[in-house]
Amino acid sequence: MAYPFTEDHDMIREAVRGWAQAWYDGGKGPERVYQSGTGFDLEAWQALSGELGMAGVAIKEEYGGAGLGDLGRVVVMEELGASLCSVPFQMAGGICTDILQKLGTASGKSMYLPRIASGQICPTYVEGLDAFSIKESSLSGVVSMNAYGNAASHFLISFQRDKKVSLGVVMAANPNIEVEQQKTLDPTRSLAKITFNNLSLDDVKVIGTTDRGRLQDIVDQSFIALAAECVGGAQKCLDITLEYAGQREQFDRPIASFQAYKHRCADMFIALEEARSATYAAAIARPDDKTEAALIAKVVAADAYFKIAGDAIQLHGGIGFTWEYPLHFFFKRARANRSIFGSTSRGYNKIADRIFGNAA
Amino acid sequence: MAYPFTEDHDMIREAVRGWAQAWYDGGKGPERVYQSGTGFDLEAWQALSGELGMAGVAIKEEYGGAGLGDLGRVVVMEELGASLCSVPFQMAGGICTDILQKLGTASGKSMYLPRIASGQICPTYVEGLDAFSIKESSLSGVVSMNAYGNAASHFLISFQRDKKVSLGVVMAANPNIEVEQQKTLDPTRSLAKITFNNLSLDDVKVIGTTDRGRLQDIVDQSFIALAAECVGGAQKCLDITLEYAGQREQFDRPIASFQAYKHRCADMFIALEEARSATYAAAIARPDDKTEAALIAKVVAADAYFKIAGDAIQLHGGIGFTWEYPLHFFFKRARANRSIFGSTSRGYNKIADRIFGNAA
Amino acid sequence: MSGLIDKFDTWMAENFCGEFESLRGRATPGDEDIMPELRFAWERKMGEAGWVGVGWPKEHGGKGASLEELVAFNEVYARHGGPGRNGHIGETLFAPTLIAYGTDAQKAKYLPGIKNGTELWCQGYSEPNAGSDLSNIKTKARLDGDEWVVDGQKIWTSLAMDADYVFVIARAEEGTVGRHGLVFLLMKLDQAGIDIRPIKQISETAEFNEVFFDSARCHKDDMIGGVGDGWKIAMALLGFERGASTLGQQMTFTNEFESIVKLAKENGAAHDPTIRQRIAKAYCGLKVMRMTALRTLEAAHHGELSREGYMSKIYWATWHRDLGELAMDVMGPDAELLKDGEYGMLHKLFLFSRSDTIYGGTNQIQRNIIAERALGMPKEPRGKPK
Amino acid sequence: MSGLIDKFDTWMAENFCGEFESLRGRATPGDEDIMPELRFAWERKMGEAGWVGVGWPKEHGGKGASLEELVAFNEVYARHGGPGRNGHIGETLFAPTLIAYGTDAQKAKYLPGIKNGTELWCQGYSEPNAGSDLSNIKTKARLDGDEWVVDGQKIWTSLAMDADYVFVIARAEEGTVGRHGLVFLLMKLDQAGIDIRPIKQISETAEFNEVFFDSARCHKDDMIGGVGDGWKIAMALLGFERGASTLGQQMTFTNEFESIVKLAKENGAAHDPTIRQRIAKAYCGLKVMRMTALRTLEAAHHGELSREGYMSKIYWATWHRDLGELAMDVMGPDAELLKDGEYGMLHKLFLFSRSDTIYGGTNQIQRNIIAERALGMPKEPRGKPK
Repeated sequence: MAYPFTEDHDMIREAVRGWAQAWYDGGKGPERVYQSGTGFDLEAWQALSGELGMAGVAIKEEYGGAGLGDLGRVVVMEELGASLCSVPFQMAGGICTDILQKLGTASGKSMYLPRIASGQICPTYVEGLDAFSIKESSLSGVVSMNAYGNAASHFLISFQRDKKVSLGVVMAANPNIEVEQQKTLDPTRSLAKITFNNLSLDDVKVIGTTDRGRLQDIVDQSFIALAAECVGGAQKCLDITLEYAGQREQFDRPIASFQAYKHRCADMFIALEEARSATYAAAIARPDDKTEAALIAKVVAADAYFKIAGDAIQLHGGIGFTWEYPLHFFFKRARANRSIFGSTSRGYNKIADRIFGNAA
Repeated sequence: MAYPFTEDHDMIREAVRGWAQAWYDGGKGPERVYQSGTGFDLEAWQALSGELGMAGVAIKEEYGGAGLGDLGRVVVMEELGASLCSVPFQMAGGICTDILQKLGTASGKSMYLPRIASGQICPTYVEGLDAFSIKESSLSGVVSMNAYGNAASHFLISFQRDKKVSLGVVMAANPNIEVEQQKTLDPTRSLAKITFNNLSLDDVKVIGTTDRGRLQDIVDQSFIALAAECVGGAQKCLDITLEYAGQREQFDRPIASFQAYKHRCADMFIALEEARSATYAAAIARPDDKTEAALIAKVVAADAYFKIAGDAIQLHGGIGFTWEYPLHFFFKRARANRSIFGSTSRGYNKIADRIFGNAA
Repeated sequence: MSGLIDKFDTWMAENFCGEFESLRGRATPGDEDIMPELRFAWERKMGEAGWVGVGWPKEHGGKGASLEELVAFNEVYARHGGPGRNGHIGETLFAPTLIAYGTDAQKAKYLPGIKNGTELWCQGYSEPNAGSDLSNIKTKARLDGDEWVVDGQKIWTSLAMDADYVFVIARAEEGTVGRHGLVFLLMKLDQAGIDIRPIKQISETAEFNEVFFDSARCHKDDMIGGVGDGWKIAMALLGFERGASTLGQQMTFTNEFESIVKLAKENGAAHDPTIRQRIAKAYCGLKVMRMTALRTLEAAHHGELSREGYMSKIYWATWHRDLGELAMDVMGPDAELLKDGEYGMLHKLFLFSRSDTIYGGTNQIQRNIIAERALGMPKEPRGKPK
Repeated sequence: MSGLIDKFDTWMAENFCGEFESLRGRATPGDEDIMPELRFAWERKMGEAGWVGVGWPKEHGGKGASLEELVAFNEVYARHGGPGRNGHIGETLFAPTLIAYGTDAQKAKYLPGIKNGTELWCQGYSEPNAGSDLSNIKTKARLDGDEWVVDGQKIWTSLAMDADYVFVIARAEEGTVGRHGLVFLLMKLDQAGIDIRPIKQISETAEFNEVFFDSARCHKDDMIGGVGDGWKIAMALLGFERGASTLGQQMTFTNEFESIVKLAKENGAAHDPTIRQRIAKAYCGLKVMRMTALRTLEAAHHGELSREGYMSKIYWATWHRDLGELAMDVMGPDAELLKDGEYGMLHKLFLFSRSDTIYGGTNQIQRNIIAERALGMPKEPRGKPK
């Protein structure tokens, strides 16, 4: 039990780790998802949300969740990251949960949160503030690169209406919604183009209203889960590398004994622990500091994951860049996490804006 | 004789190297300049320009120079860089020579070039296009950070007049010119604030007119000499480090045998040769390509020098950051060369502007 | 521009067209397993017209082109969008080695096929457990009458699937270690004892292969040098790799770079100051590589191995890997989506370039080599750690 | 905020003023040799008011402050612009070691002087030929009756010129090598056998010193632990260095960072996109350091040495060195000119921070330590290279 976690967190970590590593199975899990072409594993999601009951790890107990907050979610995402398990936890148990819990009406919460927690429904979040237009009570627009959009049972949408931001839930199986899976560099997390074609607002259950700034804060705070996925993936890349380095010999010595190799691993460790500190700091940050801490966690962890996954390939030599060896899946996820929800460069710009009070 | 040099270049290299290293004397040369507080060594300049006759290395033979062009100047600057010799060669034999040779009138050339070549006069260049104002035939303005301004016998000035750029020479010993040495981080190359106080234009010998773009090209091309200084200094830092590493033992081995140490030296070597290639490419570039090649040489060589000088300190351990050991002088020069004539960041921006045709 | 280059310019304009159009700018690293038949045809066309081996000495069927002409030749080829050459291992690596170390009979047997673009070569160096340690060769060769019989396995053999021949380093004297007892053999790939299996890479393509030798054979006259000369000849060949063969590569790099600049102008990334700085740095790297190659080649021309030559592999590999990352960042938010068309190549560049810093000696091995050979630093202790 | 912190806040407002004003924000790394007398007075003032050793257990005269309180304490100190403390080696490194390993008599003898701010300590670890290899101690100690007699030389001893005592690692058993046979001695600096010579650094300042021991003496009761325990105790002390003492340091870093941000706003560097990105990264590093320290300290509180603790030295040192470079780039073209006043410190930061990655174990040694202790990788072969 290491700070800042409690015994409750350790228990779920143990449960999810065993399950996720069994799914990973030395890389066979991601390969199976690649072969399926769907970028998503329905059975795995049913197991994680159903049998393990993890979809609601951050949902309050009154709504059927575990009530373990950001730290609980961090635990789950670390383990999912370490296994590359293709499940929409981050969407359903992450951002959708947060929008509902923090911005939803009482009825919205009680209608959807228990069903998310039990795994009955699986929403993804579709941000339409600038993409959607409303004409005569029907909504149209296109959103690209929606993570796990092809796995969603519902869409939680945000749209601009009467100078307010409305939040609503709509079933994915709607004749006016078209979901098209996109071809992605990372084959183990699907992205989808979602087209709303004169969707009747009657089909949308409004679960709250808010303003742009508040919504953006919640979206930014959901980066904590993404950062944790990076930490988990990076840790796994380092573990794989250390194991390989201890076995492989060159010049009559295990390569783990070469100083340059050791120093490179030390640098990976530093980047990893840097990412871990940034992520945990965000998870325990006070509400006023959380958005900034989450922005920091995202850029630091995404940079670290990309560096560590790339280094892991390099330190494996030839086998590192073969398809058969699983490192490339991590590398592709790491690359994807650098650009999803905005590039790290944009992330640093946002942090700079805060430091300078948008001075520049 | 290594490409792109000829035997003539090798001969002057040998002469300057022996002299400059004797001046350097294991670091005693720079320390003496530091102690003097002047940032300039008059005797050394008299020797280099007089006895060795190097001030005119790039001046055409018809004006009493050696006619060895940019490559000749590169040779001299490399050796001056390797010794940190505090002489205004780069000013007199560099940019002033180029402005005169490339933009000067016939009378301007014949009046000043032979005297520069022989070491009789020592001009520095003062760019006043935006700093100077002219009122009733007299010129006023302030220019800061003029390299070796306190060592100059003359100032070659450029100023805006009647929509043209005028080039002129004025004696430093003029009652309307005030030269004030500035306190600098790098103690072995002086900078001066030069104030022109109603300087009568009658005191200015006009040696040519040009336009801004053409003048800027010549100024930019003078970066080649600065880049060569960086190459020479960086080479010396690497040499000092390799010598130290071969002698010093830790954990019962010469530190030069540690792989991490070797790899760091290899990286220094790569940066050094990168700088060398960029510098030599600029020296032999065709006229149309020279400005761009010089901009590249400046940023690549300045970055390399700073990195290598910093690494050299690091690889020396504790002794590296003592005053007694001469590396800090190189480190300070390297830092100065990053910002003199514009930062490397600005340099990359200028290169980008060329690539994108000022698109952004 | 010399007459030779003018002629080549004209020839490219007249001949790189029609069916060959679909190869324009293709078959670059990460894309080398495409359209093999059409590329064989292109090699033959180049060969028939006398454009293979222009840098070889005239007495060996070349045009004795000067260094400047070779540079210009490659620039012209790239400007016309000429595809990656699957004949380049034979032309720029093997042939110069053969000319330097082969017998007259060997030259007569092998140079014409290379020159005509009809016989392609690949390189049998790396082994599964040797990694970057070339002296740790395990593949065995034994003399059986007039023939060498070879058993073992090579790996990371690029373009083996397209090649007719492989040059193999094998251990002829059992019990020798390291650089001793090696032979340099020339073997036909199309024989019962050789099995080629492509390796699927991170990029989903497969230009690298495993090559298995199970009593594979070649005539004893197909050995370059004598028993024990294998190391020396292998190293000489790597010297050629550092030299002239980089010229063509740099042209590929230039085309990739320009494609990224074009994309940045189109999608607005050109307005991002950090992207601009990185593009400027990449451009500086291109210029540095060109000058470093000229310095190395001029020295080689005078029979010297210059120190800066040791840096060329790690420099281009690292530059190219960084270019791949830059390409992704220039693509911006869209980088995750695979594309067809003009910029589809950039994903392959990004992924495949991860192997650049590994094959042909990892960056780590390159740093060892620089430290020990260019800087004269001591070797490390060998053997088990305490 | 706890009552303790409120009290300290009030006390700082009422007492850090008057003659002490000139110390505001001073005596940071690179500036530690200034105004010694005034700083002694400040230490005494802190001590008299009971603000030295607030984190020590109450039974040893401390206030038993919690980790959160210690963090807040340091934040309050920094917010008031409190100067670098020349008592921190005694308070945060030596005292916790003494509390853990010392006898009651030793504690009674030495803790009060530290607590009162009247006795300052320095650290006698590094030696001229040991470099980063602490096990290679050459300084000798031999027992002469009731006294240890010490001969040898220490180097890079910060603040020795201000200190009253030095704790010294010396080799008591001749013929031992490495970690064996070492003793940990407490010695008065003001004696005939000890000579202190300041080392002028790159920054023209001299906070480091050489300390020469020529038959220097201390009583045999002034040894912590027994003969052979020196290594263990020295390492324990380094553990404290990694922990609580970083809290104060981070506050210094925060002040430096904020000074750079202020300058960037004033001189327009805040409009440079690449500068903005670097400032954002530096800010992230500050936050990371804070959380890493909390993780390490929480683990230490439970008696564990957490793996992430191994990264703290290299992380802060590298961050601080980069901050120095950033400071220069924020200054822009003017960076070359030395300044007085508010931003005059930034040059010292730039220069002095080059030593951060060297003293207290170079970055290279830190990477060895991380690889071997945090990652369990094998040690390298020792001994002469072949």
